[in-house]
Amino acid sequence: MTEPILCTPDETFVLNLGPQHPATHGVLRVKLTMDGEYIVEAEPVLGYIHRMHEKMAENGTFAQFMPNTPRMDYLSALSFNQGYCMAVERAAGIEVPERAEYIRTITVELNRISSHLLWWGAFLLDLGGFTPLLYAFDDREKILDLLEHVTGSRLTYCYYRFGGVYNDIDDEFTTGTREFIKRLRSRMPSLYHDLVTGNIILIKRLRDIGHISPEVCRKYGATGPVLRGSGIEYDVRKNEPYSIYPELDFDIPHYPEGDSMARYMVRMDEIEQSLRIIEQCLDKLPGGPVQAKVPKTLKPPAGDCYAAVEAAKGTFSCRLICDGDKKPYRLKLRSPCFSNLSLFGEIAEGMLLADALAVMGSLDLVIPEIDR
Amino acid sequence: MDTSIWRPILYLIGVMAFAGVNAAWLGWCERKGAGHIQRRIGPKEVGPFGLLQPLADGIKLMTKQLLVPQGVDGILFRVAPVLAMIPAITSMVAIPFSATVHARPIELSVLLIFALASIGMMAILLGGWASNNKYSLISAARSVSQNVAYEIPMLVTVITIVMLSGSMNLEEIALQQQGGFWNWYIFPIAGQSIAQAVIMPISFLIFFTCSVAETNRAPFDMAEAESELVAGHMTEYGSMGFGLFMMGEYLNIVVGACLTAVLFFGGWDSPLPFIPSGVLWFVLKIYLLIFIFIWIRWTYPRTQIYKLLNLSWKILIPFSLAILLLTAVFIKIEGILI
Amino acid sequence: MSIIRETKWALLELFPEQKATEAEAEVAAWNKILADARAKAEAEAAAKAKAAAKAAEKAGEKTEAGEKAPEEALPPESPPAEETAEAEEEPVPEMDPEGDPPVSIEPEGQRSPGILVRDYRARGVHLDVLCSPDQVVETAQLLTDAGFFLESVTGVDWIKEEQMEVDYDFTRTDGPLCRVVVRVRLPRSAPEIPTVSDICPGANWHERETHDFFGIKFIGHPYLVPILLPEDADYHPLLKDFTP
Amino acid sequence: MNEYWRDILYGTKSLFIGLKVTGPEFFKPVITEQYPHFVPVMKERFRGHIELTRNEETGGSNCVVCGMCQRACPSSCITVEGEKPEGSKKKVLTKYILDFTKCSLCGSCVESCNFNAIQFSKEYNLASTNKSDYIFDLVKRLEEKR
Repeated sequence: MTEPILCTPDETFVLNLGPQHPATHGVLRVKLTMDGEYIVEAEPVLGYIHRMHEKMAENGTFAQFMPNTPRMDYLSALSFNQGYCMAVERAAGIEVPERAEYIRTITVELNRISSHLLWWGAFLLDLGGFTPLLYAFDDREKILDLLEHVTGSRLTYCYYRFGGVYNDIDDEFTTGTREFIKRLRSRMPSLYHDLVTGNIILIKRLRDIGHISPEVCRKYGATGPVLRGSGIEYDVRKNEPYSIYPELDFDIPHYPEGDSMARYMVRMDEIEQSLRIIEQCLDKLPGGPVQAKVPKTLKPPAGDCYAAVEAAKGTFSCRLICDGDKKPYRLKLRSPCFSNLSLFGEIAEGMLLADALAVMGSLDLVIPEIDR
Repeated sequence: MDTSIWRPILYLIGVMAFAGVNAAWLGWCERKGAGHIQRRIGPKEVGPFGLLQPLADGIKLMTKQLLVPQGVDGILFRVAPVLAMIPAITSMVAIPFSATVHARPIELSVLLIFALASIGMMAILLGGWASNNKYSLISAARSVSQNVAYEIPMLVTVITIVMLSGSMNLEEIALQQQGGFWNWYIFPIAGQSIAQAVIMPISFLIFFTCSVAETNRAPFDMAEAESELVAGHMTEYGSMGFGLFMMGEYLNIVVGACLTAVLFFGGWDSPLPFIPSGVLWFVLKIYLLIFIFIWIRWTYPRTQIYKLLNLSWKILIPFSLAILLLTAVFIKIEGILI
Repeated sequence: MSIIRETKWALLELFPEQKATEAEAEVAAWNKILADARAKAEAEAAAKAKAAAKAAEKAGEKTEAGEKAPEEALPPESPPAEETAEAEEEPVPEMDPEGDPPVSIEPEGQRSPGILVRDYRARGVHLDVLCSPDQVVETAQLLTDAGFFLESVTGVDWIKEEQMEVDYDFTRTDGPLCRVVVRVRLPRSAPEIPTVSDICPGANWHERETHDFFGIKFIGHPYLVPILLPEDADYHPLLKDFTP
Repeated sequence: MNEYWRDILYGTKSLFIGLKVTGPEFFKPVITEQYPHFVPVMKERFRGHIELTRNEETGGSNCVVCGMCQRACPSSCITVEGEKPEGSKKKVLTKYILDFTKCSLCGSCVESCNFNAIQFSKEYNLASTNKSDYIFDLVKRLEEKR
């Protein structure tokens, strides 16, 4: 392999990648110090879409912050919805009915698949393959239709409520979901794996590129597929079971290689696992109410609590501090990509520009979620 | 040879029209092709099937201001797009469309086309350098190394063909392949030894790969590399400057397809002897090849510059040299045997 | 041994006072448990002695086991958790040496530095550590060495108490779950705290963010410039008295 | 060396497989919705901007001007005003302004309403170059609908 020959600082130049660049998926800016095509130093510059969600939370009631959560990670909005709901439910001691938990799991897993599908398409777009994006969108469209049917919106779902969900699901949704599972399973081998996963160009571009060791992950607090791509079997759904996940049978895909290909494979396998989870939930779906009795104005007792969920990109957690008022005293939102991106500076050193962009794509960044 | 003044003028008009129409409508073909591969329609609003879309695009590009950013090398910046077009059009002169439709029979037409193709690369180099943009500069550097790497295997495979045909005249090469598809150099069952027939498809693959790389098409679009270099050498270009680059790219594809058709698919020869040969066959072949170009572009992800160079230096060049050697041996053996 | 208990005792190194009292309490609890167990065994033995000779034999064994334990529980200096773990194999109802430590009682009023064991179901964390600013680096080091990673850093503005709080959330990726929150209280007028970014590089951005939002200075931080706010921002929006 | 040959063989094969996957797709029917020519029907639960529910009996609105929606709205884009006519116990709605520029379509208002007075519309073709077009007077809209 070619080893980068790093030269003296006065021979380098600074390349501003972004805030508007086709590969940064939004308004991320990476200040690259380059030596020819090699990166000497990479410094992500954030904050271009910072909206101060945490202050907004302090200014409204608990329920009023709800519509903000999907706006952070608009690709797996329901995970964020769930994380916030869980924090408030924990603080206020609300029990969620079983059926609501099942519905939450089904929808959140559908959302995870749609997020991974979009990532897959966008990642291939980073690598210069345009067609897979459209194939992924074809399948994703089915999920969006299903979720629109129950939640009423297509992207920034605000579907969960403290103590349940907004609306019950119906037969049309369950049959539609089953059809979708069948359809995606039939499409996965050819359109996804034959076309892309097995492609020699993709393999050559991803294998042994962007190696992230488990130590680096731990140092920077990386979670989600990035961590699992480094061989650590950590998933909040298994390690810190919430909702009905302990009752479900699913695996945590993890690959020890730690390169971009491992992260790619983790996500592809996760789609399959999510399908399994949805299938089990649909089989087990109990009856009953979907919303617990919750006072209209919520006033959790003073104190703080913590809740973490596995979003599509990693651990999303909320630290909620209440002072007995109807507004949160402080809400800290720990978004996964913020930590996942923070290791980029370290791994990008000495990498080719093209590889660095591939690695950045493999981290699956959603900028509004980083900037919050 | 007909020395009437009308012949050059007619051919000039003919070649220009062919080049112009192709340069404009291949964009439409590409968009339609991409659309259908991706299960969508592609352009459809302007004219029937969106056929007038290139016209609309052209009008739009022409009415825009040709912006020359501050700090660029003014002359080179303006020359580069023109340089992208000229060699491609000029190459058309040497291409035999059929036994009769031929602008100018040139003895060394193969050499001429390759010489012109190298000038085409200069356009990217100049455009990238003159733009005073870091992305463009990287693109320029990439395109040079890429073109150097891929011209070698391409020329070596062409030498194989030249050895088989004994001529560097494209017309002569095409004439040698007349009389049915088994005479074509892609799969020359007749006329050559069987062993030759086995290695020629590999030779074709090498040549085709190289022509994809030479024309800067995906998956080898290192120079443009949208998701890395924004638009590479075209980043700073707007209006017709950009338009000319695009047209140059499509014309290069046409030239590449023409060359492939002549070298490997018997030029204007019909696949079966009882069907009359003619210019239509040639056009059909080049459009089929262009469709493959489009098909490839919308199937694969982009390679990375070092992988690309590895492919050339470690795989294509050794293989093409081996084929060249084998061909020489086969020809010699045949000579001894007969 | 339970990871929570292990971590708790590891962290108690930082709080010698609490460690001493906890150790005492632990020993006392253990002595009580053992005494109970012995009493129970004796009672059983007595009850069973009336019955067949076989039963009497079994009761004798139990008494033996009971007698062995108090000797080991005696020296209070050594970490009681370890010693108690070895001490008894009999199931103990109140305090399980293999299990999680009991939930601490919420202290009244201002909390003094130390470790509280929290009810995970209600709070989402297992251990709640309050330490002084100069202990935070040591704490982070201890936790990192124990296999924890830093999940997030955040601040809280307690304007009524004229204090600022910095929270560090630690968790681990392997084995059983244990979430630790480390809190540090700082005076609101001059919030300064040493950085932990050289121990956990991931803290770098989190600390920058906290500095953005609260104006808390992380001493020794390599690059404390605004990360989410504009680079020329001189305001701290999450302060409770912030007006735009 | 072994890897070298495997790469070449496997690589060539995988490239042809790729072409084999995309090739047939070229001839399959398109799946995209030709939007302006074919207008999709919105789902039953689609959350458009809100509108006032028409009371079948009175033909007016169900709203009692309790102001719950106004309070529930996270972005305070609802302004409700009402007055008490002489001799009536109930308030009557006079003004219901929705500032759609701020609305995030969360549906908190509809949820908070105890009188079934507001519902989601199915409108989604909302585009304008003028900001004031998005200040909806829902009372007027209700009357227009009638």
